[in-house]
Amino acid sequence: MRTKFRYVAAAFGLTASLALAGCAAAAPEASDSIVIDTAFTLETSDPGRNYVPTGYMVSKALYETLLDFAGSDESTPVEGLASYESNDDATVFTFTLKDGRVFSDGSAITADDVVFSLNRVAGMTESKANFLMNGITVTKIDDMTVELSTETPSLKLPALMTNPSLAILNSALVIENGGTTDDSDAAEAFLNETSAGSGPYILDTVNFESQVVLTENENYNGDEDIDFTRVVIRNVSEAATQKINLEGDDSQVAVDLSGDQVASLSDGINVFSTPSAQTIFLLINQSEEVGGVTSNPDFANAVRYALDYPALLELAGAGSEQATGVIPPSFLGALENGVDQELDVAAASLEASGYDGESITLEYPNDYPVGGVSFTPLAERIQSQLADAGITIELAPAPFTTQIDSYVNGTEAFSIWFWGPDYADSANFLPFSAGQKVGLRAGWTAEQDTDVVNLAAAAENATNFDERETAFSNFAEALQQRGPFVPLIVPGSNIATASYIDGVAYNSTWTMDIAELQAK
Amino acid sequence: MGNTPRATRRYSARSPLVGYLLRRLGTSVLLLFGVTIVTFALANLVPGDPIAAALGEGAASNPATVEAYIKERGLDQPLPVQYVNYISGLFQGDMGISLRTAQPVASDLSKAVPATVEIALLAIVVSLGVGVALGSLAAYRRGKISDQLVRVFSLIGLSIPTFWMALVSFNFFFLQLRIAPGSGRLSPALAPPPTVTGFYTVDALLAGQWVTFTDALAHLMLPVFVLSLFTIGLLTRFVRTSVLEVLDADYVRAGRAKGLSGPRLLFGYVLRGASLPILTIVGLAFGTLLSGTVLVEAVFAWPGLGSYAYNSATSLDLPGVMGVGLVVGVVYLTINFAVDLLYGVLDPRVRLA
Amino acid sequence: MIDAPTPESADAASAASTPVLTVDGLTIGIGSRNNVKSIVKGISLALTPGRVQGLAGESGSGKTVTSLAMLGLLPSNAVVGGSIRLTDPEGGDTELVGMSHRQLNEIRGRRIAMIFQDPSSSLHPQLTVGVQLTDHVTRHLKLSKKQAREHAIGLLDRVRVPNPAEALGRYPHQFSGGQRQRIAIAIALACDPVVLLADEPTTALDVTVQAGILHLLRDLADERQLAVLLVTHDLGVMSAIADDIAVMRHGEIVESNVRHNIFANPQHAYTRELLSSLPGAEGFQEVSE
Amino acid sequence: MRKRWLKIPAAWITPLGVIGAVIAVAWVGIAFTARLWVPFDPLAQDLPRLQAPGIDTLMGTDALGRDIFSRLMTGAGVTIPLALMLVVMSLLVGTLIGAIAGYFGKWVDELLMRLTDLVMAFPTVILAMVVAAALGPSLFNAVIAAFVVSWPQYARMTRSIVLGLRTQNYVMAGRLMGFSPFKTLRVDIAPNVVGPILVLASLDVGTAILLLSGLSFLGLGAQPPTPEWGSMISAAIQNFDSWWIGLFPGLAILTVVMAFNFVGDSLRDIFDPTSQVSRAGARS
Repeated sequence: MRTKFRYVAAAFGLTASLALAGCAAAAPEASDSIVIDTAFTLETSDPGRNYVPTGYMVSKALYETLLDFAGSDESTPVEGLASYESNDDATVFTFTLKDGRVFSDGSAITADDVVFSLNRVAGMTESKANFLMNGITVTKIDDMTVELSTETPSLKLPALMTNPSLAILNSALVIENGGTTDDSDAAEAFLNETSAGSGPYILDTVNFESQVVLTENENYNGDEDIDFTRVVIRNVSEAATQKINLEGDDSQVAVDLSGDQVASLSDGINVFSTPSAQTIFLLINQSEEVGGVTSNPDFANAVRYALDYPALLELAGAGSEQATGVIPPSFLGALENGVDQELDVAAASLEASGYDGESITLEYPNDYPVGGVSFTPLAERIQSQLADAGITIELAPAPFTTQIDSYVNGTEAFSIWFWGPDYADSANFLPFSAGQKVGLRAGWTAEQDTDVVNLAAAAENATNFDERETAFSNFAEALQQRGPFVPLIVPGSNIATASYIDGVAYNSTWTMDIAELQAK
Repeated sequence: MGNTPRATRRYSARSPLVGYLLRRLGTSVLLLFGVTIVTFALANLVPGDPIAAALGEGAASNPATVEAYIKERGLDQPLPVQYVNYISGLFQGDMGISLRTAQPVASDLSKAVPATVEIALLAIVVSLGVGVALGSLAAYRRGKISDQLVRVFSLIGLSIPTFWMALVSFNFFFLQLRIAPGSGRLSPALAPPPTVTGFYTVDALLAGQWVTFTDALAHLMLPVFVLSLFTIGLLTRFVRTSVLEVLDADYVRAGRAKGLSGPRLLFGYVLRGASLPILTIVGLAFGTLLSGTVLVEAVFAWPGLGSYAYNSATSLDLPGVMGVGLVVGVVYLTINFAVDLLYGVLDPRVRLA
Repeated sequence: MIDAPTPESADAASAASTPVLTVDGLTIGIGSRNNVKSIVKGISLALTPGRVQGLAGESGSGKTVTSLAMLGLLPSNAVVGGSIRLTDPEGGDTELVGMSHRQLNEIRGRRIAMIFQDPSSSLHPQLTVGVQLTDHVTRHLKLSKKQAREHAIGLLDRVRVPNPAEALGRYPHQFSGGQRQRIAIAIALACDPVVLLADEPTTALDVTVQAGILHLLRDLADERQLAVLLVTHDLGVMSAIADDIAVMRHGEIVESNVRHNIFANPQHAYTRELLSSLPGAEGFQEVSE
Repeated sequence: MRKRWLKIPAAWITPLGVIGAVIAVAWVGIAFTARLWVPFDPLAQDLPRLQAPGIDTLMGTDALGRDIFSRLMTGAGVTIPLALMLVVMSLLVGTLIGAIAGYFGKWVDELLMRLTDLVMAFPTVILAMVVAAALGPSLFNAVIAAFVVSWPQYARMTRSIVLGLRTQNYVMAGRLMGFSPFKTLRVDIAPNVVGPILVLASLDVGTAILLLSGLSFLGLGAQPPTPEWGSMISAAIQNFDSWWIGLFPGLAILTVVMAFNFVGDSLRDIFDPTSQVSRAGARS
């Protein structure tokens, strides 16, 4: 019998040493390959069909857009592939392509590529990014100039043109592989294997479940100079695992770390903490049959003044700030400061709302941390704070996929949700208005508050810069007073990198531009 | 997680092996049909609206997109018709498009299944080796201290919550000791080997990529260790009982009377005699392993069947859930079928009735 | 026709040759440290080449335990006293009681062999007859595969198993009960032992087949000068081929004598009682082919 | 008249069985009394967040500043009673189905056994997970999902026992005397089923706890803020460096399940003759 054990023992010894060998292979020196860990939300690498963060990060590296942003400043778009002027009532925008720029296969970028790329997104009604092109008509002026026009004034158009979904594709190559400008387009399969853009990287391999590999685009002649020739973006859904991988030097960039995790990072790791553009808010349904007592405006006020915001902020950790309104801090028209807890106002409003102690269900997605803030602890703290103020709350978490259904159909009486801009412009937050998309989800119809509706219209159709700014801040102020939403937290974006990496600039759409990463 | 091992499999000497296997194949196909009905029913019983989930907020409110989506996926037809489409699709290998990954479920699973089977096979081999060693030791030294120790160890093994063990071991071996590599099937700096079997270790060997092989093996260590802990507990207990029964058999005493002892008696006579019941439990252990993968893969970010099942179930991805149900059913039934086949090979009384 | 030796010649033969295995004051107890239940309370008997020593007694008399003790096959909690001596081919004795398992393995199957009651369970169901005939031979006699195979065919032929060469590749369940016991005997004789212990060899067989096996044992004893210990409760079997008979009751040998005397005039009351239980027991009976 | 203590048969006192029973009873005791003596309110969030175990908080605090020791102890009151209830439910339903299938045979047996095979054709956690996701995540639905995957093992075991007994003479005799089928089942067959079922049930408590906490770990079982072990461990994933958040609930599950496994294992040796220890005596 004893001989039996020698075999078994030897077997274990062997595998242990193998593990060591395996680990030594990834020794921590600054190679020109970089690994980025993020929780994948990746369904396609066809920019025209993409509408999710990881997809934007990949498209940003593979493709270029007409306009761009400098670093993390998202207030004014700068030149990308083209420069632009607009007429005075902001309905016609003329884009002139920079000359000499080429795609990854060496062919020149022309106006035809721009017209094809934009019309393709406009034509593909089943693409989730389709709505970006609503109301915009594209006309070619000459080989290097294209004109975009809208019926109503659209100061947000330049910001739209920075969105990677409207990236400029190599039209010849895409058409050759089944690309069209309507729903019959079949280029997605091709674009899921090879990239047809002009960005600093080209697509090497992609597996939507596990990882995407980008390699340097030799023919790139833009002004980004990249330090990493091979980029691996890996799907690591657990933020905790991302942290371990980063500290174990198994990865070089961790994108979704939470505030708490960043606080306890070991030294020798850089952290780039800035408020993101997401806003986590409470939704209080205004329709009688959906919410019952919640439809009484006083109830919303009671909740608004009962909450202890600093105690909620504590859960979000580094980089996060208290939300001052529906417009996040770095955007046009954001308010200076948010609401403070006033228990007596809360008690009075609760009394006025006719609430008689019945239990209200707080619904929220429990598997979708936003900016590292997971909703479960947040909901539990809200529950206990409202309990202290006399409102009994029962929690009903559900996976994102089931919860989004009742959110979109406006059947949630009381819930936690979040809203992030689709493109970097305050126009993104007008849907919060009464009768608009998000407003309707809270049962807030236009008739209930015509004043707010007018404020929103004023912001939408402003034709000059200052007029637009005051219109947006008035809109935000009105929502803070009588809107069915209680903005809570703007979570921080905490991107952590290995010590030798710099150049991380947060962006609300594509999170960070991989091309700007440098090795110190 | 493991349910109690079934009574030792009774084999009927009268029906020749082929008849026996054909009948088993028949029931397996019937069962598989039942599996598709169960998963289809479950998948459609689901409260949430997967379409809104799949399209996401922005697009979901755009009626044109929703309309196109429903038409294209044929979700507007009555359920029985959808089921028939699904089954007829199956025969051409089309398992529908996953609502979550927007990829054909068949291609998703073709990547996910090998990842899980690679862990399960290695775990079974390790557990069988250790289980047989410990089980035989416990049986040989029945009643003595080593028997009691083995029993306590295997009972503890059976009591460990796999998901917790995965977390603790990942934290301890990876973060503290740094002797285990990070999560995932391969260090990200390495490209996966050219797919032949789908098993990274085997494919790397076939392609002669030594670094990839050692790295893939290193990444297998922790998940296999965690899953083996439980399986060893299961196998050791069963091997001990089977070996005990065989040790009392006349032919083993006859073997001793011939002067045979040690490994020659253990492997030649004892384990050969106990191989049939042990085979049954290995088939069963494979089932509990599949269960375990759901919990372990989430922690190790392992892109296998377990995490695919979890993601499909929680995100109400109907085709995904059905695909998983089908594949799991097929894997499960193939294993049981293989066990029957091996029964014939190992037991001449069944083969040459 | 079993030519049972006539009483006179049997006595003469036994006096002349010296015993090959002597059991002297053997005691066997089973149980843990403090309460040991004694099963065999001091028995002595001797096995001489060419003679069949019968050991008769009801079940529970300790006869099987005695046979097992000779090969050291008792369970771990057995306590063995007294002596069992095996005479070496070059003279001198080896004491088996207390011998280590490693040393006993040199003797088991090599110099002392054993066959058991139920042939359908004492042959390994999943191993071919050929394997079971040769695996211990290659160990003891260091024969090559080919030589062992030849040797096996010879043995099967000797024990009258039909077409032996083909039988090597077949499994026990493909033979009849009688054939299986013949194969077991072939296995026992493979290394040409000097002593054969037979524990109830015919009890599990139907009567028609029993005679054949007994006949075979008798021939082998004479032909190979084999010392056979025949353990059985069935005095009919005993009367067929046993030269000497020892009657055992509650762990003690109450009477031991030549077969003729046991059957002709049993001394001990228990022996008479055993004999009276024989069907048609008018004394000595000749078993004919 | 001498007072008669509960006479536990000597054979039951095995070391493993005793240790198991003591731990199991202790945990069940905690389960039903925890609320009374726990140092802090398991739901109060007023302690400092993410505090390592120290003198004031025995097992540290979690991300919301709640005392983990108090949550752990009250958590026993969530998991253990549910597991026991689940086992009893699956035992009753499973035994009934097994008895009916075994006793009446023919198409009844075929139908019920095919149903059992169908449920057992899935690995337990995967089927339970799909059912729980379909019903919507809640502790109650998780128990139902666990029940769906647990009853077949009882059915299969009872059926095999009943099949074995049905042809026994004394059962035949009973039926000849005009016993109704249910009387036969109750009087003649039930006593033989009790032993093995008891063994299976005590082992199954451990499996039930693992399954329920597993489902909660996946977010399909207990809903926050309920202090349930599985969800406490999954919450630990968010704060990996605070090792104590996940460690202690896991140890709690381990000790409870181990205790019931020890008890079940000892009972198996007592009730299941085939593996009786006293096999050493030589056959004479």
